[in-house]
Amino acid sequence: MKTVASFKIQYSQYLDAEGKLTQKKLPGFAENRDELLKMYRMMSFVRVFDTKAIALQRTGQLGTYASCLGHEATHVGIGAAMKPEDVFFPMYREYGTQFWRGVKPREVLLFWGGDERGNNFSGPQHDFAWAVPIATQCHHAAGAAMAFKLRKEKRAAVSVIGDGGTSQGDFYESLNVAGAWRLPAVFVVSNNQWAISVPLSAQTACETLAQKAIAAGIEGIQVDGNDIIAVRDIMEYSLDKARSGKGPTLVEALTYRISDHTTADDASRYRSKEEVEEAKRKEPLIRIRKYLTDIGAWDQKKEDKLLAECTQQVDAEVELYRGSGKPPVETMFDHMFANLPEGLIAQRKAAAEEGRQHG
Amino acid sequence: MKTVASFKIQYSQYLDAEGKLTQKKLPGFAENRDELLKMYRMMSFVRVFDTKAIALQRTGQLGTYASCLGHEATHVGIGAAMKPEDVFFPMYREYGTQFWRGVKPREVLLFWGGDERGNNFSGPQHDFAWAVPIATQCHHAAGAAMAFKLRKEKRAAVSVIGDGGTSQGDFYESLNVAGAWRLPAVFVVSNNQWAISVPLSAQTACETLAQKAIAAGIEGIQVDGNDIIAVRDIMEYSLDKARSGKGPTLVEALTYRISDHTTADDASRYRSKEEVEEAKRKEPLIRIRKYLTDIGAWDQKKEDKLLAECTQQVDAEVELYRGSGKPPVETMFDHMFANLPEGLIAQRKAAAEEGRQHG
Amino acid sequence: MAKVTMVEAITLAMAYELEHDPSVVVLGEDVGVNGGVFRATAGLQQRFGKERVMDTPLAEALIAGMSIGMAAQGMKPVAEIQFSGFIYPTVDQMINHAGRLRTRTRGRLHVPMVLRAPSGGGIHAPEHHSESNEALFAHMPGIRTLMPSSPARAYGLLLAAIRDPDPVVFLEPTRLYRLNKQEVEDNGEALPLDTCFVLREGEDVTLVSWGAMLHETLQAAAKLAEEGASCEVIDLASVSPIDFETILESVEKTGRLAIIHEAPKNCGVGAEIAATVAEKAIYSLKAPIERVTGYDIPMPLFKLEHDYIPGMERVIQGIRKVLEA
Amino acid sequence: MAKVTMVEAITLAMAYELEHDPSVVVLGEDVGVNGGVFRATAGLQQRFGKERVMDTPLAEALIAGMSIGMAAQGMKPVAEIQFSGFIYPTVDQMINHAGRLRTRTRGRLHVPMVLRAPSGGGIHAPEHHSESNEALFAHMPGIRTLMPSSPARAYGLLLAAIRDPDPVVFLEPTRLYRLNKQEVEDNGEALPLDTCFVLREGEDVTLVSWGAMLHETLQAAAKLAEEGASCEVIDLASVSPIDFETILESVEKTGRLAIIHEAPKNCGVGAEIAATVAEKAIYSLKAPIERVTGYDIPMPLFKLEHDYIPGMERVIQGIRKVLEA
Ligand SMILES: Cc1ncc(C[n+]2csc(CCOP(=O)(O)OP(=O)(O)O)c2C)c(N)n1
Ligand SMILES: Cc1ncc(C[n+]2csc(CCOP(=O)(O)OP(=O)(O)O)c2C)c(N)n1
Ligand SMILES: [Mg+2]
Ligand SMILES: [Mg+2]
Repeated sequence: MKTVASFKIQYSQYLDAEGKLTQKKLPGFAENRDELLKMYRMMSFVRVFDTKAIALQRTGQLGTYASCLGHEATHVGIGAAMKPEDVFFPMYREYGTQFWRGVKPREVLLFWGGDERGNNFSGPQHDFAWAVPIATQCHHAAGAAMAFKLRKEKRAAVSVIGDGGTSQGDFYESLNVAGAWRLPAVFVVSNNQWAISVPLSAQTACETLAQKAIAAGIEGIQVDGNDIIAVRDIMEYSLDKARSGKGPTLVEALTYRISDHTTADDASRYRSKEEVEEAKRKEPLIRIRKYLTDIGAWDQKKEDKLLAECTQQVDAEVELYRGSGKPPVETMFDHMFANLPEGLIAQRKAAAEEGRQHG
Repeated sequence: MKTVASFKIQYSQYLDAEGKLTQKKLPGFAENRDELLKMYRMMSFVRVFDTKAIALQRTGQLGTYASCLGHEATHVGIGAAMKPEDVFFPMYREYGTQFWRGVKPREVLLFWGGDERGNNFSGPQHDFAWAVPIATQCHHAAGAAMAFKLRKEKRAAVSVIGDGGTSQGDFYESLNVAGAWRLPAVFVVSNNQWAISVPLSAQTACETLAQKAIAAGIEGIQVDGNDIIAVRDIMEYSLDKARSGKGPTLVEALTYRISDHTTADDASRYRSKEEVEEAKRKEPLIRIRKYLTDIGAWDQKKEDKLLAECTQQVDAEVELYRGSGKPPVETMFDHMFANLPEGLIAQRKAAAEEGRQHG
Repeated sequence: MAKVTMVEAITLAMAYELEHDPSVVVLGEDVGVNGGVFRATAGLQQRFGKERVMDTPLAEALIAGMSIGMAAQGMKPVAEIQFSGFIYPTVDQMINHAGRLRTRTRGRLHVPMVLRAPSGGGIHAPEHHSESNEALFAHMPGIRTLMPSSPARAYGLLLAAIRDPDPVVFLEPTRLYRLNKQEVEDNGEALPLDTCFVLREGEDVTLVSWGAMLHETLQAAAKLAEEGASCEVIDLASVSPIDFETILESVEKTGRLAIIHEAPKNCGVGAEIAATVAEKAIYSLKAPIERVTGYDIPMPLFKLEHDYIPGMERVIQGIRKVLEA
Repeated sequence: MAKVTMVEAITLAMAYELEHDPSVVVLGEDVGVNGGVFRATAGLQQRFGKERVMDTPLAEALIAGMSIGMAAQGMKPVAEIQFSGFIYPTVDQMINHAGRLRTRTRGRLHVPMVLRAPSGGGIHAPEHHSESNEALFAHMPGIRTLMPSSPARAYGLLLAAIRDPDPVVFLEPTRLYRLNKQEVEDNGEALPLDTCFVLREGEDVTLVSWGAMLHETLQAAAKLAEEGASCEVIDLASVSPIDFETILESVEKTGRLAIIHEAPKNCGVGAEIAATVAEKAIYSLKAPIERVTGYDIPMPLFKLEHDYIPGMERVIQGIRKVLEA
């Protein structure tokens, strides 16, 4: 038989788990300490936020919450590479990306606190709302990318799904159209090894998830998702490519979900302590902190100060969240349509009355 | 960046468009003239049937009909490689496979003639009905394959979709689970270059459709779908592999839809005469007939006799179809459930009465 | 003013909006050079280019989902689903996203898309090509569902659907596509949404129908008029939300109601109309409400489709039952 | 005989069938070692092995479609959809294949599958986890849709569903999963299909409800009894087909009907009940039928979910309206 097509998948890493460089030449932004510090600060902030959110949930002040512990490099890396005019299509735990883009922590808390106002972000107004139905947002990203292409805007759409999300047909359909139409889209797979209790090996027979790009005839790249330098670098590459009309990219970010799936989950039911311990050793903050320390840009004093600042900021946001109250009942109806039909006007009235009576 | 995975797609062909062998060593069955003749006879039969069916449609004796002109090697090759206990999951034009498996031509006519009895095949009773909703049957094939695996039966499930079908999420979901669970399934893509008016190049950016297998971590092979020897050979390989627990295969059969999409379509609206003429030169019957003639197994007399026989058989089937009549109205209800609920019993009665009154 | 078929009127409406609103795009399977399998987009790609009229890959969830993505970023996609039985992969996107994006973002994002699809049987089409699935969409909050029943209403309602800032499912009865021609002025004038249309005034019974069944319903009304029964015929047109004001007013006048639709009866849109009228106008009703509908079985293949679709006889029988009760 | 919660009763039923019928398999997301996110399959994989209780890849269309494929080849798959808002990708497979394979092959192939899914709100779950979508399935020909409202009925109905040779959608109200315990004898005795259950006899008004809303309905009936109003409470249980015989008999006795459900009102299952009762029992009705339902908006996030779900007050108010009309 003759070979008619061949493919390879490449892997990018700059910083290993020990904080040592694995490549000589760094991307431009990584030569700039301030840039690295800015990202490290955000990663730290996200972690403080995450810890606090879990605590809120444990004390009954929040509904279910999906922790992002371990994903900070992937999420912040995406955020740092994007421009405000790009559009972000999150799944449900990319707080690092969202905070970078201006979403307020209180909004994340509102969402998980059961309040639609949480989807009315302070970030770029064109950014999408969370997409809990797995992988459905890939289509929205493809659509948005098509809008940019049609309007000849130099913007890109970035969607994130998980390893589990790569089993959904929607994901492939979007990748495929992005390839066929050369859309300015970047599809990120945050491969944290688990989809709730289902390990990657039970999800697919693939060696990499980046190779799923081959099914769409587009480029797929695997990146160490715990390495903020590599993530931002590959995202910048993919975004430039998209914005300059050179087509879509699938980026697989290798990371690990250190926390339970959500606060409603108990991961000890299905995976070993050892595995989690091993993952903790490779988590994203340690290595960048080490590296920054090694190059003399960071020390314990700075770290203490940073954590104190983050805690203060998070606490302030939590206070705002706590004061958010319950929205009036009739707000359930207020945004249903631009022009509310008669029947809903009547239902709104009845609901409002009941709300006033029984509050 | 380091390469972490690499892949290649291979292509198989034995017989070129001129009927010349392109490989020295033939598969076992192809050394046997009777086997080749049996397949050629079926290909010819299918073509006679196809021509007749179109004529029936043109004269108002059939509804819409989907021609298989040009696909005979792919369809008959699949049929010849399968065993009766395997299960076939057709799309809507694989008459060659179905006839090989015992489906009666009159049943195909019934289906396109608007009669459910056409789905109650005389072929293996476990074979699936046609699946008009594109690619939905891939899931059924995966499910059937799982049933065989669980019951430790040495059987395989074979589904066929078109090039257009590879854009549907269902296709990828099935491929993926087949890989993850090592299912005894063979997914055939009959790549006839067009999905109604949409050419392959507008359907996907992929160079091959076989490479879609890489997204599922399974083997993908491209085969000349107009070469009956190559198709049967690769199908036998894939089926053996499946039945012996070595997992699924994606087979892309390269062919061409010489006819309109269906009798309701006018392909001249969207593609050139030249392209079709070129395809006709490469169609599957010419080359195997040439080869059989070259090795002294065929001549014009035999050809004339065969065509006369086929015509007679097809005509006999058409007569049976013509005499099939309209099923009684109440049969709409008879197979809805094993235990018909009250409400449907009442509706059935009303419908039957009306049927009796107004014919 | 030209006489056009319903499918031509639909083409005219899309062309008008493509011409006047640069954010409008048309997408779907075979809508481009082929002009759509029902020819509803015939000539549009030639006239407006490949960027405005796009053949998509063969994936309905994608068509709906991309439309949502485009719409939320300021475009007005008009998406075509090729045949009625292939609309189901869009359900997830329509209910989980199209219908709720505005409310879940408190108005920050919204979805001005139209999902067009053929609907219903009666044209000897293959399996899965003849389904009536308006009830599925009618039950979805946040979505308007329309079904036109004449060239002029198809034109005016499609314009309204495209211009509306919220998602609209627009179901086109294939049986009416070419049934007859009507004068339609291509003046860009939209019809109002959320309203039904009284097609014939009458005193003795109200007939509510929509889509293709209005054909039989109007014929039945004419036939019964010969016998001296005066039927008021209402085209529901807006399957969701339902214009109960008009319907109730009519029933309060006539005291009798028959509802005629092609879709299965169980949990069909007819149930909602009957339930609401029975609730709000029970004291005006002189007879039980009658529903003349398809059976609770899948649309059969075409040899039996006319035994499935309520024909004139079944419709008249149903109306008589109401008149005589 | 053990006292069990509804979710435990569901587990018992699956275990019973896994034990007694080798063709039964359980599949879904996280149903294996994790025992399901609601713990409905807890312990089943440990007990019956990975071949009988399978974690699928994350794809709902696949789960439904594979189940159809397995079922048509002689297995009895019991598939779980993880949360109610993620059932929509199964719609295509359910309506186009599960519900019609038997009739379109004239009985050659059939689909003995069960699609289990949680249903409804009230447990402070995240977005898309609290939908009530029974009406979607109720309108599909060829499919039975069940909703249990107690541990014993969950046990008996799930057994019946698994044993039935045709497809059943089995919607489990999450609000009831752990609400209270009931004695359930694990004796493999199934309840009948296609029937509703009279939970409380009464003379003045018939209350028809299903799923979680029976909780409020029964409470309301008890409360009103204190005031001297005698309510007959019917658990619909079989959402499709509907057991109209029992309902009509009750309404003919009481002359009054209130229907209580959580799903949106428009084209909900309540509409079908109201329409049919109004048609068949109009002369017995002493008052308009009242529907107490969710609003025609998506289930809001949980801060407002109890303003969406009809509470006791709204239910009582609805019943009073019927009683006093
Ligand atoms: C369509 C759909 N099905 C099921 C779920 C329930 N669910 C929520 S998260 C999850 C696992 C997702 O895993 P993965 O894609 O790997 O993302 P991760 O949570 O690990 O980041 C599941 C099954 C869902 N949200 N959407
Ligand atoms: C889900 C679905 N969408 C649309 C259609 C309408 N349709 C029928 S055949 C076809 C094109 C199929 O092309 P391909 O998969 O290449 O198969 P081919 O007919 O060329 O063999 C389309 C769009 C369908 N049958 N099913
Ligand atoms: Mg994951
Ligand atoms: Mg094709």
